[in-house]
Amino acid sequence: MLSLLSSWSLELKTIINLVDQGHQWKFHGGIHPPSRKERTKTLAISTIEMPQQLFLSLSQHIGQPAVPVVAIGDTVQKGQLLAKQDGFISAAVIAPTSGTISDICQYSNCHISGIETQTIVLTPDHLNTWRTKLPLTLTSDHQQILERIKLSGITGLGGAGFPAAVKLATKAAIEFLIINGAECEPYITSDDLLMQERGAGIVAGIEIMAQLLKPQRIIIAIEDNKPQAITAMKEAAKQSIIDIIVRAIPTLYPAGGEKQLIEVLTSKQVPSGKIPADIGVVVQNVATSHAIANAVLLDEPIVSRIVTVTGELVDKPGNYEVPIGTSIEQLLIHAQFKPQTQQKIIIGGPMMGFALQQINAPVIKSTNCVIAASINELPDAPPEQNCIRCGDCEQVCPANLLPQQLQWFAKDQDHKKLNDHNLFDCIECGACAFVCPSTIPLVQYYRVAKAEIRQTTEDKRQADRAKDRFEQRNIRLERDKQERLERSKKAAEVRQAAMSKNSDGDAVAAALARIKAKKAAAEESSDAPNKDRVAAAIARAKAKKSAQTTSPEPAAQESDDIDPQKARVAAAIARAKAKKAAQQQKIDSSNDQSTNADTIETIDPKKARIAAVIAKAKAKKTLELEQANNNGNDDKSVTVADTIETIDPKKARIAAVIAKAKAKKALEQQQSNNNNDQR
Amino acid sequence: MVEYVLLLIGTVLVNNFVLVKFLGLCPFMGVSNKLESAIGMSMATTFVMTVASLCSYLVNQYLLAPVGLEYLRTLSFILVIAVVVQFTEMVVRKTSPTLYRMLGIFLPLITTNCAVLGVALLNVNEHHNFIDSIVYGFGAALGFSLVLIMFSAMRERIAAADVPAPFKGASIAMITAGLMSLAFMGFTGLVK
Amino acid sequence: MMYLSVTPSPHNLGTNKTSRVMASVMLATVPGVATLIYFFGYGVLFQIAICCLTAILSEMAILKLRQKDIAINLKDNSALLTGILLGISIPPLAPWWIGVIGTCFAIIVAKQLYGGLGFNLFNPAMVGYVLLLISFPVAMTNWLMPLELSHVVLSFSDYISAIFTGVTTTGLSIHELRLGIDGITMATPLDTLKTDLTLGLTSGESMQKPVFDSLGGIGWFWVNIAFAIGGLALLKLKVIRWHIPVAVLGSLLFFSLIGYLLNPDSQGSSIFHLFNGATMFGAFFIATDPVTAATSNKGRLLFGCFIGLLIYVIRTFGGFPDAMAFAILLANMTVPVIDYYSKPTTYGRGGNNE
Amino acid sequence: MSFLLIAVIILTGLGLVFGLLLGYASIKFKVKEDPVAEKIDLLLPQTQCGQCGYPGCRPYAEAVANGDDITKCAPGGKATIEQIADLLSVPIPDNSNNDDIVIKKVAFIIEDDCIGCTKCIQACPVDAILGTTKQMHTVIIDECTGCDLCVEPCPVDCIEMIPVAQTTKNWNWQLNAIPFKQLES
Repeated sequence: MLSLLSSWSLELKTIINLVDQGHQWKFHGGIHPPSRKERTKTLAISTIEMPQQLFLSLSQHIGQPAVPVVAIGDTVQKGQLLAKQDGFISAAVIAPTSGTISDICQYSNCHISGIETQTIVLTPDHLNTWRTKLPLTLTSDHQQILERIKLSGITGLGGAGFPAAVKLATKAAIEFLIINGAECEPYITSDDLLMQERGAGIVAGIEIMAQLLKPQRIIIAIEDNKPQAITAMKEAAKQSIIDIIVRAIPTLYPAGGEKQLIEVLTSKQVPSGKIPADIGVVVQNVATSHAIANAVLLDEPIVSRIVTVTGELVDKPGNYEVPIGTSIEQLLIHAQFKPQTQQKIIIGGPMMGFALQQINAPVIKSTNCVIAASINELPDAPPEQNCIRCGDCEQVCPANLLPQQLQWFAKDQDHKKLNDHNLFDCIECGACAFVCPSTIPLVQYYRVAKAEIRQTTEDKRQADRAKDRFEQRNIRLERDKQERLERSKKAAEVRQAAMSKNSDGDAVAAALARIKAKKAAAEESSDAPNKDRVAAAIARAKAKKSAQTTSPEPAAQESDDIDPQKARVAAAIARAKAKKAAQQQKIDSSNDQSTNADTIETIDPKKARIAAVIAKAKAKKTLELEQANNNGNDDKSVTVADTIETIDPKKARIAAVIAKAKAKKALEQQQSNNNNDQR
Repeated sequence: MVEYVLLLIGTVLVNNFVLVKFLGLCPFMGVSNKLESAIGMSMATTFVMTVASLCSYLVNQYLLAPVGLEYLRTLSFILVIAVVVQFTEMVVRKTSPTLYRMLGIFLPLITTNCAVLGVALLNVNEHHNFIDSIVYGFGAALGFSLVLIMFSAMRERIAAADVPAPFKGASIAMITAGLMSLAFMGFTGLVK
Repeated sequence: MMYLSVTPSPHNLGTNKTSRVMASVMLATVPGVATLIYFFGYGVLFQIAICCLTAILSEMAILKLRQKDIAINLKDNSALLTGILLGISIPPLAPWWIGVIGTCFAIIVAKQLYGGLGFNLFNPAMVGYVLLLISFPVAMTNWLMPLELSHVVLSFSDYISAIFTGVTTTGLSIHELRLGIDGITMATPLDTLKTDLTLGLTSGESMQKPVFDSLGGIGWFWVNIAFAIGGLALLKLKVIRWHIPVAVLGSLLFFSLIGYLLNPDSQGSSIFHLFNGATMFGAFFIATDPVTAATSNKGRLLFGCFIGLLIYVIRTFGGFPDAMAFAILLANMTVPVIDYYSKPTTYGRGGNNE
Repeated sequence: MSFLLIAVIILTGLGLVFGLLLGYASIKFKVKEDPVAEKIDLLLPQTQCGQCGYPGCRPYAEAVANGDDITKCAPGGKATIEQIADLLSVPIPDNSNNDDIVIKKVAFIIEDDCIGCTKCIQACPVDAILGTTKQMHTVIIDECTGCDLCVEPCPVDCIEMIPVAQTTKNWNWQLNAIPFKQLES
């Protein structure tokens, strides 16, 4: 054990030594897609005018949606907390400017699915007043700093949107803190510009993270196609109080992928199913680092982000600092978007980004790039051809998978083989689909297969749970039964003991009397009040008939013929009407316990409900009795249905429910009759 | 020693039981849907064939031949084979229930695998001695296994292919077997 | 009206296309074919033409039967390539129906019955070739002698006549054409060596025959060089990768060297093996067919080594003088198993991490 | 005569020896009860819905192990049939018309109508309904298997089966999303 540990530390030392010597490694595969960054890589960061409304989705990150802490109509200030994080993996939502909350509703989100999510709508007052700021310093308590980062709603700004505080709260011993400025995707230049212009802020963020994580080495990795950024960061790093290595790495997609970047810089591979912290590495994006510096040192939570807007269809491309929640449509208009009949709006890069479905979706924290591409610029893939097993995909796969084998298995839905071939280690970088000569949408096949497998696993988990619960229930029922038996046995014993004391005859007589009483009571309770009630209903109906002009006469009439389906429909209509009326009039009714419906007084809605429910149950019982008696559909159902004509909505509801129950019973009866007939 | 190696190569490649002599086609077609079951089947068949050719040699040489009962050869060989198969089945069932289930009916049907009886009878016909018989039996089984395993891996691949409807399933498998046989003709003349 | 086109990522694609891959391979055969023509006359061109035509017609027929889009499927050029490869393999003066039968079998049985491009398990061209070799051994071994050894000069129309009627315009049969100046039938160098060795001659004695020159067989050395040049061009264009050709040639070199060193009298030298028959053509053009080769780099190396070994074994010990087609078909059979056991280690599953 | 006798003796002897051998082997390699029912049970969706005609999934698994039809599990659909067929090495029956994808539904109690009769609680095989007498009941959605069993006993028809709502969290790629749709904006 000890020797293992020492050999491990030795190995670590050599890795650190190699890193110090400027050594770099390679990851498997990789591609060189056309970079297309030229258009925006020299354009300084600029701002846009504050939009009329900001749409702040509560699901801007991976994990649980945030929970709103404001209500519609509230006035908020810039930087104020709007929604707090819910659980460990979640992130807060902050007001990007001052204004009023005009709505909290379902709204389109900047998400691949195009599904609407809960969104806070903020109408800015254009004053942009900050809430009071309480800046911390580098020497503040760690817990306090972490809390601040959490409350500032900072998520990974590189694209995935993983809450930043979670990574920084790790307990693992960290050897390498890697700051990701690789930005390997084509088109995107937001991090590039951030590094060029705000290197000091990024370094300040790094200092805070270094304070929290105590890493042995800190490396800023930048692809070598961004010479200005490299120079700027080297300059900024020199000013820092701590040692920061700025490393230019070869331009090769997907070098900016977390796992690939770790391999390039440290030769380590993140074991499958683990996180970088498990091998002593933490990776943060440069923009995240900048946001952390703002949050901690200035107490300015994340209110805006830098978005690259580019593509052939915008005349004024650029790197814009945009308030979170700005609609992408507005952003595009600002960049002089020239819509064509057909185009793609890509959020993120062209390799891993997604095509937007609603143009009114807002900018969220992880929106780093908007590409308005004409159909010639990023054409649709030609129809899929047969795989010729050329193996090009395997040569470029950064995860060293066998993409074409996976594709066959995915088409065959062979989940076992997919797992054998480590489908879940695929990072969906799209390199395989990029090089495929048969233009097979490989990544799409993997996504679907992954979804299917996840679904199957989830189903399996639920099935196991259900099985457990079912078995538990059976055990419980069995136990209850045993206990009941036990109890009755005991009671019998007690009785027997008592009987043997008293004279036998008395006991028998007493028992008989008890039974008789019970019977009588039962009859009474089921029969008598019902008759009363029915009579009352008829009376009521008659009384109200004249007064009511808009009564659902036809429905009632229709329930005359024995068609249960129609009766059901009628009942449903009546119920809906009654509900509406109830809402309008708020008639409170009550019912004395003798269940006479005529004695309704306006006392309190709860009582009315109880009454209604009792009536319902009663009605059902009656029906059962009736059916037991005459085994078919009878006039009484008509009588009951007649009560639908009443105005009193409460009563109507009761009636409706009764009708419904009756109809159900009748239907069943009819069906069973039919069945019998057929036999 | 060299002659045994040549005999082995000859039996495995040149006179492959399945692709050249066309023996044992039933399990070849039947148990080649999945690679795992094919591997299991080949192991079971290898065991049965080797032991059966050994036992049948002994039975023939020391029991039937001395008393001139050669005309009972087929009968007693089948008895031997049946016993060995039965024994194998018990062992497989005990050691690997999944394999047992996968092989299904084809495990007891090794009995009627004509390759097994073929090995035993050819041993006699070709006047093999004791070691020859074992090598021959083992070689035949090895050839059978080799082809079966390759074939099953190919069939797994065919399963994902867009084969025209009339050729799906057994027919394309037959065609594949034919093409394999064609390729195996390349070994003709390798060992005289 | 404005539409947003919603497609899954990645949204940009590379420029490599299947049809381009196939076309590059076809173009790369040009030096080899030109050399063949130079040494053996125009017959090759006719065979290629016959095979290509048959390939396209039979592919169209099947696609029509299967109600698939003919234009899209033909555009991938794979049928054409099969035709070219088979046409190159067939003896230049073989009767026309040889090419037709071989190509039909290759396209219909070996390729389309499996579902078309990408699904076939065996290299179609080689299936066609082996079928012909087994069914019509005489016609398929009737290679012409190199032109410089021939005593007749054939015109263009002679080739057409020979291919379609069996005799030249001057009435010479193919058999007569194959007679050398000394009146002895000429065979390919590999064939000659094989026959001589079985007749008890040593390889050194066999090499004295007119069909050989200092480099091996007359013409064949240069044909192989030309195909190798085409193959290197493919490597340069990244249409094929180095693993298979290197493994095929390397293992052939290795085994033939061992064999030659152990027993120089009964075997050809390594150079003889490497630059004779279809070695380079097979190593660069046939074995590298991605559909029927192994997937991973490791698997490809294994696949290539296996082919090299089989070529050597069958050429030296087997009944066929050239073994490329058989070796490739036999190796094709092992591909699914090789793939099964040669998965690369996925990122993060190396096990040498903490 | 002796010729015949020798043949008979030899074959009988042979048979006897082999018989003994097999007898010994059958004792030595004795296999206990086949756990196939257990495996089938693991493949079933465990909705305990009883649509197969057996009270719960386990009894049906045992029935299948004893040769019952494998196509009776409605909630499992085609996938389950295929898995069982695969496990038992039997062909997938052609007449299984379970081609349609089973949409996951959960029970929903219309709270306004609920009378607190507890009938559904008794019907639920997995205890996924909470509530007590004369109190409004509710369904624990995560535990509901969508088995339908609570719908029938409800005296006032206040239980509905509703499909699970789609959110960005449970959203998944569908294969039919591949063909590049165009959306109006």
